Amino acid sequence: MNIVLRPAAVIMSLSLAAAVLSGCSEQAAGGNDTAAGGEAACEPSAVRLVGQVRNESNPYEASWLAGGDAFAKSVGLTQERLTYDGDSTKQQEQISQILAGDTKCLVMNVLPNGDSDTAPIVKGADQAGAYLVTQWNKPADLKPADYKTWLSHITYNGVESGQQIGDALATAIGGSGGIIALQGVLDTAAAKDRFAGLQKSLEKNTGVKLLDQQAANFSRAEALTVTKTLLTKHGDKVKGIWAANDDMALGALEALQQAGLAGKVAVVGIDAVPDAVTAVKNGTMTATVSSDGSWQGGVGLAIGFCAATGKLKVEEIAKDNRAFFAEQFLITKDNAGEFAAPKTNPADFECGNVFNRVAGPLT
Amino acid sequence: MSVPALEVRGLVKHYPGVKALDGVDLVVRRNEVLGLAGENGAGKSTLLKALVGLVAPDAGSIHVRGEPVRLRSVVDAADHGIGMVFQEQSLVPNLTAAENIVLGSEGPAVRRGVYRWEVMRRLAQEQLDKIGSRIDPLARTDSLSFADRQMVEIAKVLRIEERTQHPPVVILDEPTSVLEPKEIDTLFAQIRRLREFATVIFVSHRLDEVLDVCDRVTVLRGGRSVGEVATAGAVPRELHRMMIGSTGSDDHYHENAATTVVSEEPRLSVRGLSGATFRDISFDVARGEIVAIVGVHGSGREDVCRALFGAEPTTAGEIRMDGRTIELPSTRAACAAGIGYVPAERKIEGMVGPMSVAENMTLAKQRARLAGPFVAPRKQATLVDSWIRRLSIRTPGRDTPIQRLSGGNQQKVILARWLVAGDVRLLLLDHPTRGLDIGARSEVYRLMRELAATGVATVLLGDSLEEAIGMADRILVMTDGRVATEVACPNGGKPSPLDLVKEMV
Amino acid sequence: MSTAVAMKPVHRLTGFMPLIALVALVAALTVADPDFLTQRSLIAVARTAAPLIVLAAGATLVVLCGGIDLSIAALASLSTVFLALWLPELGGLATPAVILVAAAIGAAQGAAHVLLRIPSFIVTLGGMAILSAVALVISGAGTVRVVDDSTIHWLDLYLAGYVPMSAAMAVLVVALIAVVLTVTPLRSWIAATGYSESAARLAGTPVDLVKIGAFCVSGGCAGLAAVMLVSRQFSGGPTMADNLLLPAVAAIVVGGTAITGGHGSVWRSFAGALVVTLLRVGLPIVGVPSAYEQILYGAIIVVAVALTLDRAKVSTVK
Amino acid sequence: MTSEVVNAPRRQSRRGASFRDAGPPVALIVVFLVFAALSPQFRSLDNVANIVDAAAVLAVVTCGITFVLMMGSIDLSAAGVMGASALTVSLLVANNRNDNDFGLLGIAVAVLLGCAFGCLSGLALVLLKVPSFMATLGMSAVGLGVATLMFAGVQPNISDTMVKGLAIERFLGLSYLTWIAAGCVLVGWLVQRYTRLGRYAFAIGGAEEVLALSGVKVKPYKVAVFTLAGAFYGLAGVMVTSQLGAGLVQAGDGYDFSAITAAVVGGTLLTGGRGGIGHSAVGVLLVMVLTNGLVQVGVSPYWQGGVEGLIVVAAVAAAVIPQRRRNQVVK
Repeated sequence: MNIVLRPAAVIMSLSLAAAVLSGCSEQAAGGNDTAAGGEAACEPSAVRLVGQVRNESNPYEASWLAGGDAFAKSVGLTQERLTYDGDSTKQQEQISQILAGDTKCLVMNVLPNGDSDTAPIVKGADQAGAYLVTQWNKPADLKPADYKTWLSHITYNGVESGQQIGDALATAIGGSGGIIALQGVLDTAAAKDRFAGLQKSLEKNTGVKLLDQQAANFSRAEALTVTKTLLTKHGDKVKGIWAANDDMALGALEALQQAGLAGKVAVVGIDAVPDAVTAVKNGTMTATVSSDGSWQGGVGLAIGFCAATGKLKVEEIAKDNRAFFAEQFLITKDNAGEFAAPKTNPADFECGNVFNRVAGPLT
Repeated sequence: MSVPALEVRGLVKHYPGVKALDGVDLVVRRNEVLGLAGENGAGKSTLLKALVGLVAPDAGSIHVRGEPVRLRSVVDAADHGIGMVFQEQSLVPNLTAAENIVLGSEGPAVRRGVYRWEVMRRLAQEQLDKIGSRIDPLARTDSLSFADRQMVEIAKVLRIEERTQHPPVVILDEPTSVLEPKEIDTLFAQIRRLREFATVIFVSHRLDEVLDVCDRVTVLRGGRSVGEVATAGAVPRELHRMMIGSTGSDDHYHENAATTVVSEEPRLSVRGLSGATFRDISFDVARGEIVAIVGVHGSGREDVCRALFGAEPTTAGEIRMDGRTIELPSTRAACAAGIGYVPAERKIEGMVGPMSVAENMTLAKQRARLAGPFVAPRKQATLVDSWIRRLSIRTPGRDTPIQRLSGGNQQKVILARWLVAGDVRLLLLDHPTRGLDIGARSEVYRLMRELAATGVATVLLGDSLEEAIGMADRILVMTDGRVATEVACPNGGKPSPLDLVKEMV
Repeated sequence: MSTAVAMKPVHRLTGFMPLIALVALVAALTVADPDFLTQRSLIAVARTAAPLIVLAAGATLVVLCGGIDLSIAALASLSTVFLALWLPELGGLATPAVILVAAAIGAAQGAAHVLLRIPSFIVTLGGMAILSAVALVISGAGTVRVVDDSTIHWLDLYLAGYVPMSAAMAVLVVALIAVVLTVTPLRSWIAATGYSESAARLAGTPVDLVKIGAFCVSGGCAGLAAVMLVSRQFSGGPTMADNLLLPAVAAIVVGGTAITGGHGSVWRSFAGALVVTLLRVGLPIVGVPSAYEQILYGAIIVVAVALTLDRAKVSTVK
Repeated sequence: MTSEVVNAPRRQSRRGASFRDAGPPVALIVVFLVFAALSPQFRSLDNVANIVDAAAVLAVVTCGITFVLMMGSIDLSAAGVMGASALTVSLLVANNRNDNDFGLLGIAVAVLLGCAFGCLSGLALVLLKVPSFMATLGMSAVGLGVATLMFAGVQPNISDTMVKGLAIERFLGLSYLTWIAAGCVLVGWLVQRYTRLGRYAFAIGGAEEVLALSGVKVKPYKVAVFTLAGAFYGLAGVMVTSQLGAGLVQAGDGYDFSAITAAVVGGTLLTGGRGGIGHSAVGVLLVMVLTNGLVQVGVSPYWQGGVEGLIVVAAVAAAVIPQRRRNQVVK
């Protein structure tokens, strides 16, 4: 250790001295400081497309990346796929690494892991002048309109979807009876909004009683165990199960099947993953709400691509389009067939159409 | 004359920088008990390891019943009928005695990987019967007494009989070092019984034992065999002379260096000390006095010793040092009070093997190497080097990991640990000479006398009764957790071991 | 004796193994994507690695003592929440307050381990669950935004335009720990405790205090890592650092510190943390697909440990 | 995680040993009674069956991990191996992704895949000398990667009635999976008691160097133990797939640490050489009773993890305190 120590001490004191001499700066020197900001349009072939989601091992995010690939292919590029295993720090690390490279014509379509992860991503992209579209998670006071290259934030109205399926569930159980709720990861906006939606629905449907609510962390396996436990706890009083996403709803379905209650308890979820849509179609599930992963994966890149190539002027994007709720549909047995095979429609990604699915500004 | 059971010719083994074996010759005849004597470093361990295939010799040959063999592993050696009872017991503590006995050569007790407990119990029982032991084969090994475990170990080695048609060669490496006198007697009876059907190589530091149980003794020195003695009529001093290459001093315990204890206020005064395994212990130790505590296994003397070092909780009683009552809630408090402790299990509790001689030596008295709150490398170097010289510790340097030193030198470092700050007032020595050879023992004894002369009080748990008698000014005999009696032990008026044994049981 | 002399070159080489592994990894990533080896890119790696370095450095002390601290990540998460909650009121004092509280929590776990004689694995596993729960409750299970980050913003600056302040702080912390260990008896005490606790205790080493101290430093480092994370994220969250646990342990082991205790150093963990960061960040950036990235990560980390382990010092591998 | 030398200076008294053995069952009974007193639903027969059912997968994983812990090693590969095995079995039995319908053979392949992963961990340990902590952590990442490769973006849902039936069909009020788990515990106990592999695993944790000295080649047994553990994880992956009706990459999420917790709470030492399948089974039940009980008595979801952690620490402390010694080594 002695041998190692001396140089270390030297380096330390040198770096401290350097700090005193030169002071500190906001940003690492070197590299390109040209904040692109839409001034010089990029050649379409020079654009670098990056899509970042949690992982490739769930159907929703896999379809997101597939949508991104489809768009990239349509403009003759490839999408760089990044996954961060639902690990906030890893996401930040990847972003800062990407931003440390060439950022001139960089377009990023990012799913921040949680609300707290959005700010540093935005800040980093803004400094580097990379085009950024974020989805789902964002703190309310952070607004794309305040930034030059943060083009848009796309999300679905969780309160609305939570309420929609809550209402559907209430109808399915005939307006009265006990239900249980499976919550998502407790510290995410999606989980909170959706649950707030359920509470709104409960206010309206006074006959429906929330017997219990437990977190199952958006996970199918956890939902299975939690549901089983809640079923024994509340027994026959459970008429319906409200799940904050389809994975948990599917887990709950398995639990019902194992408890011999399949078909006797109504189940609703959100996200419209293929399995859930099939279940709705078969009637084993009551309802889900669409959120179109492949469209999200494609459109985020498309907005960025259009801005980078100059076809979309950042200043000209309507304020309401800088942060918006995308259209979503309640899927019930009646319309499940239409959603059974989601396809990406290249027309959705034309520069003129990218904001076609805006359902309203973020509230 | 018949072919010897085992013969070693010109065995050579080099370790980096050391020639451990320098052409050893050894002949072991059938059905005899051969003693192997030699100081630490004489090459005994290396020779034994070569005989059981743990060390590959660089040159020379090993002949079993006249046939030259190459032993590549313990199993190989066992196939040739050679087995060893290791110095540190080699039993798996959490298996049953039966499993340990058949371990590695389960034979019919395990068929296609599946245990047949009844067969195993029977096999083990057969082995135990050979040596007349009445241990339950299905008892967990760690629930057995040390002596019983030794029996299990011998039973295990005797399993090699089943591998060859010839009488086995059983090597016993320091089997007596931790046994109580009664247990040693049992062991010797077993060895004599073994001789009926096996050949035994017996290694011990206690020359009287070697002469007692062996037919013949081969003496090793500097990696060579330097002589052979028929035990009938031989005396320890003769062996000792051959081992060290010159006439040994008669004054093994340095008795003429013993200090006269001046009666004054006692340095250590223990009153009514009680704990889990001992009750109402009271005694005094004066400045410069060496008090030995003797007793059989389970007499509680080890725990008294540890309690005095704060390593064992006490329930009642008072400890005074130089007239002041002290509390010992931790070993650290004991250190601060000027108490030093040399534990019996040197390798586990005494030294920190991978750490350097210097670090081990200064571990307890960090103050001695500090300047202000910081380690002063020069101060440490001077200090450690001076103690290496004063205690003539043989080490390549102060930065050598202590585990590379020989046992005696390790023990000296551990002793030096308490001396470096010069503030030790009471030394607790728990079997300080366990596993050391005569030369190293003698040096430890000399050191104890020197310390006593400077006024250090010593509590000694001796390795043998002779050691306790030889070193102590006073002896406490403990039985069943109590002090049974106190025997004065002045120079010229030493009690005989027999007198003490009578008190111990 | 010549033993020692003969050993030296080999010994030196194993000492530098973590560094060699680091260089090899950078080289491999550069071959895979030549753009990787740019100044900005390396600066970004340094900035990224800072919290992990600090976390790993603290936990290294616990590992050196022969224990393990599984609560560091949860404690860092909790600390981010504390910091975010306290910044508005305490301002500049929030940072030292958080570090102190985190150190106190670490010390409390150490005390539980030492006094109740529960294996550190269990204490800190339980601690991890308890701290996470506390973080969830006090944060209202949500992100706590930091509006005014002026007092921690300095951590996000660059020294002399090149060196990220957080990375400089990380180096400073590692150096500080290393220096303190070397110039005081602490290193002997920690190593002795790790190699052989009973021998250390019977040599009067304050084993209990050393262990509690190690946990305390580990906690403090978790607090500092939390400050770095908040300065980077502009918010605190109850699960923010949770995923750093296994990378931190991996960093320690990849550095060549023996998980059984005694042998190792914070410098090794420093190199280990850089290796792990490069793997976490570098592989996806140079374009390795997600599935293969995990496979490569697993394989490389095993090989890296095989390289850095000093077999002369570690007898049994469990 | 260290091996103490053969002849520990101070032996455990036999009474101390029995104390340690009695602690976890007593804790299980106490915790059960406390919850039973607090919640009438908890003590219903349905709920007890539910607890036992819910324990099935964890029990199988813990069986595997127990053997590794007995050796004094540690195994964190469960999550990855289970993910890979879950995907494998869901793609081999009747499913919505391909036309395979291998039934039992598919299950066998998944279990064998688990074996292969375990074997690799073991080889990394004995050949590369990588500590098991790291070797298995790396293997877990590899397993997840392999699983993600097989996942390829589309969730494989199984339609094989036999596999799905395992979770749904019941015998004596408990699902088939539970009986499979019980079988695994029994097999594990037999292996531990009556086979050389089990006894040697135990002995390796007790005193590895002695085995080597007695001419036992330790390495193959270490690899075999990891392989056996891998087989249990593989089977657990199949069981999760059967429960969920789909192959999930995340099938094994969290099982690694829960299984270690269960084993340790049951009285298996992380240093090896003590404990066993019986202990672990008690530990699994203790953990499941806790998880279930906290939901039944209505502890807030925010606090559940924390309360569980606290009780686990308290349970271990309660088992340890009676045999505390002043100079005891605790790692």
